[in-house]
Amino acid sequence: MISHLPVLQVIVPLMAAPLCLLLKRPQLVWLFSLFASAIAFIISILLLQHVMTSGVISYELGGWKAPWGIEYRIDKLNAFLLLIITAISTVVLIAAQTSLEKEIPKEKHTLFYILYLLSLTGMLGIVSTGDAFNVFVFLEISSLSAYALIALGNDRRALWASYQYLIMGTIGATFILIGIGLMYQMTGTLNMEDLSQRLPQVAQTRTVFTAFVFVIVGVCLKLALFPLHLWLPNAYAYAPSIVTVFFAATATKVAIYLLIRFTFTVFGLSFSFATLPLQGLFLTLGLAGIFVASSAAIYQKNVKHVFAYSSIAQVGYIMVGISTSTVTGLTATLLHMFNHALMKSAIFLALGAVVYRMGTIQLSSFHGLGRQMPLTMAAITIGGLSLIGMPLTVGFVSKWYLLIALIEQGWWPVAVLILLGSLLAVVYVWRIVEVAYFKEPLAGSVPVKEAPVMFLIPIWTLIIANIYFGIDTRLSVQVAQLAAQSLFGMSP
Amino acid sequence: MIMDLFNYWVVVVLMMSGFYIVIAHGNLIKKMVGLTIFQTSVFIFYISMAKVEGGTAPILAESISQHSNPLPHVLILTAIVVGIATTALGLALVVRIKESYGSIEEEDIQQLDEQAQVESEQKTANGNQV
Amino acid sequence: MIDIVLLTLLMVVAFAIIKMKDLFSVIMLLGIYGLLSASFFVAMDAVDVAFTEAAVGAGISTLLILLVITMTGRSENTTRHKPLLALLVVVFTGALLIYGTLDMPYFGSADAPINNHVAPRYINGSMEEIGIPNIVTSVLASYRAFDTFGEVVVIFTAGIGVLALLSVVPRPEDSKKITPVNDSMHEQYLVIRVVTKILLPFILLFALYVQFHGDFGPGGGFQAGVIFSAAIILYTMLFGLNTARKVMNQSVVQLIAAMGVLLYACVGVVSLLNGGNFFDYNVLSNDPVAGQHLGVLLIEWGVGCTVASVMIIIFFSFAGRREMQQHNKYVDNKDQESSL
Amino acid sequence: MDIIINISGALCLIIGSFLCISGGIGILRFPDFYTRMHAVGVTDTLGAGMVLIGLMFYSPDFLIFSKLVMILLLTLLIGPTTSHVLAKAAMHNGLMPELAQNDNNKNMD
Repeated sequence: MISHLPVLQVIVPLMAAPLCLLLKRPQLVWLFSLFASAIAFIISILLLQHVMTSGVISYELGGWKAPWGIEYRIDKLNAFLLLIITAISTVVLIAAQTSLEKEIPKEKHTLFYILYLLSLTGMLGIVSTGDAFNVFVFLEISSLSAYALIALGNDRRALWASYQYLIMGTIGATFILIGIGLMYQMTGTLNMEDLSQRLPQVAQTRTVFTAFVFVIVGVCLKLALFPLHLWLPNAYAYAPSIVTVFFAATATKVAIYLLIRFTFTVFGLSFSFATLPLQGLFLTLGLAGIFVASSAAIYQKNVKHVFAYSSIAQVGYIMVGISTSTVTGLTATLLHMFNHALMKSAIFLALGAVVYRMGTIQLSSFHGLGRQMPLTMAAITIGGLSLIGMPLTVGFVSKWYLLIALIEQGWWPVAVLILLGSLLAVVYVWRIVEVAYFKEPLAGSVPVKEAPVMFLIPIWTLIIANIYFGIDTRLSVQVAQLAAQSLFGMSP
Repeated sequence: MIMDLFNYWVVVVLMMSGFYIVIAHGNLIKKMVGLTIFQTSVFIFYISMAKVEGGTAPILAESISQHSNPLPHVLILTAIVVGIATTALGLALVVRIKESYGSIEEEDIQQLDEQAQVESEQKTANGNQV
Repeated sequence: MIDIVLLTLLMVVAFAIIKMKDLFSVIMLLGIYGLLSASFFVAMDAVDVAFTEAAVGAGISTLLILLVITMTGRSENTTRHKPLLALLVVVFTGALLIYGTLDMPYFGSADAPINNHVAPRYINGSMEEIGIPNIVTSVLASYRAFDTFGEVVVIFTAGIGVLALLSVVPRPEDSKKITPVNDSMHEQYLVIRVVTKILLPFILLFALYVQFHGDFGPGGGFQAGVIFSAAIILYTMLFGLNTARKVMNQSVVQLIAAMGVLLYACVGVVSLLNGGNFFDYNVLSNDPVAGQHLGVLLIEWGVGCTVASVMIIIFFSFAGRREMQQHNKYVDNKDQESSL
Repeated sequence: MDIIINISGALCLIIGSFLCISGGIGILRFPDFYTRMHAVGVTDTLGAGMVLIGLMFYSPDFLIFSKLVMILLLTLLIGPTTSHVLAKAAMHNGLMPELAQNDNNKNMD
């Protein structure tokens, strides 16, 4: 059975989705999807262990050899990503039932869990596969379920946000499809490993150049890189809380994974950074993203908007890490993907708890919340500190590695700018902390109780993970470093 | 050279007319139509590259020796299904948007959102004064 | 020659769509666009794709958009936002693509890379390995079975998504009330109803033919599913949603959609249990080719079931929403009258 | 024998295409909806029918012949029905034939 783990990773949540439709009762469906997600989590742990000890796993679907059939190819990079996605999904699902009670009509709960599982399946499929066209298919599974999930939010702006996301996402996916078609036309293969061997022979052609541009632009649309980020803030702000948590923590990570996979593995490092001025482009856009999005975050009235803009800024940090194109820079990038998933999911889940109690997420409703919901507010504060990059939290670890990478390259000005960007994060986090702890509750507002236990358990699990991985960095740093090294073709 | 690549150039023009409709038109249904044209044109591009001069449909028969390439056909079969799935979901969203905004023009919707934003801010401002 | 004529027509239709303001004509043109591209696919030897495009592009999607404009209105606003910027983006993207075509292998050349790497194995080896004359079906159902599985899941996702967005809680009085088949309208619809009743069995039979004949000629589960659902949709349009719901119970249809996906997945799971890889049909039977046949047959059934039932679900959801809107409008009008 | 089959097949195809073209001209030239319907309905059923019969002459084996027969039957059934439904729908929504309107106007005068 151990050799079939790569496919089981995707198939378990996939098969659970239609089975949910047979179960009918929302309570049962919730338990069942939690169970499926937990199994996927266990599988991903086993996979990571396996990959760390015995190297790349290749799984031939249908028993057909690689360029002819579809191959699942698990190396350190995607094993790491699989772990992040399944872990977050499982933890988030614990709180799902409580949160849904307040936000979605009862008869749609079953459909919600099915879509959630399908979205999880899509992401796992994108990350596991070693076939370029298979990426497109699973990309569409995850995006279609994402559009539907976002539209389930009870504000009408959720519908509009979802529609905009649908248009942008489909344009992005079609661009990727065009890029894959051009690559296929020049090489005759769709398998990533095979592509990486055959592309260098035709690397000088204008067609491959165009293919590269289309794939990169398509992926950047998906990952909300500045200036293609306009769909993201509203989509995150008006989706149901659980959906926001899940997507904020995982969806952009999957897109970044695709970017890394295509630039580093498929097209190859020398091609990617030689033909296009990617280094300068990613660096500029990344820095611009950090500053524009962080400043936008400062002026938001809706707290979900604040952290949605902060997500765009974090994508900026990740892009700066990629732009260094060194092992340390990429390590910082991978670490930040892991860490950002931890802190954003904790914060958004805590915001979900606030919505559960208050029914709104405007900054004005946070007045005096520090005393009414002490545990939830503490979680938001610690998560915020982690975003800023305080020592003893995970945010510090990844920023530290990013700074080291920049200094290695001798890019001092960029390092200074990164630190300035963190100052902006201080500002937007402080606004919320100030309102919650140092302002009296508004007159006439009804006092609320602490969040329910089903919220506090996952929130504090994530917060403890935030602190634990901020102190004991052995595991995450080691995996990220090895994955980065393997992308550069070094064997550890 | 011109005739050899002519087909691809026409396909590029088709793709771009679809793409233009998506980004330039404000009507949500028209946008979906544009998206469909954009995707269909990409399908035409894939199928064009599968054609082999003198080949026939990829169904094995005794008298035939040359076939067109079957792999792009398979990919596009999948992509067509993805296309209709996206269209159906997009249209469902349009119906709901029409119900809750009363319009399917992008400008109207953005205006309504801005109004709602301003009103809610005024309300909170009033609340603070109280 | 014929491909150039078709491409020119496609271009004319595309520009007409940009110009038209009346959404009804736009949708009709979109249907024509789908039909023309299907004809183009036939000219390019892609018969399976042409079949699908004709059923989907010219059929189902046109129908769905038409249904939607009955709810949203058919005229388009004349103002466009930032047409110059859009034009700039489009021209830039197009120029990049044209630049990319310059190094492409020429149209129709047999020595292009795609005809010399992966594909020859399918053309030369599929008869021995799978034993099905239609190469597209072999690749679709066996070599790249996982893509097709993804495709089924995509369509399932769309069905669930539409259901989540549009499903209406049934009003209690609906189930009790026995609605006659719009008798007042009967005379108006008489001819088409009779013709439809004659045609329906043949359409359903044709769907089954396409389902089973997919191994030998163009066709397969997806096309069969669309044709089957087209028959049901035709019936629904003529005899009313409530009558159709009595024929096709919605929760049963949902069940079938889920079962289709599960059937497909179970073929994979069984091959896992029999000691092969996922979707390795060789182990389904003692003889590998017989195993392949069985596997292909089963998964085509899975595809057919899911596609047909999801299409029906989607149509029912839209039509149900429309009915609800009309009912609400009717009730509103009545309230206004009574208040007067 | 071959020559007869070839010639009659070609003849049918030519008649069929002529009818289709005349139908197309009819759409452009006729004054109102109903006369246009007439142009399309009659000539398309007959035109398509003649083309199909012409193709039957050329069909190499029985299978293709029988498929063509089935397509012919289908067009014979569907063509008139759709024309009928379209005209009826137009009537139902109050679209009057142009000639009838002219008559009405005259009567009023």
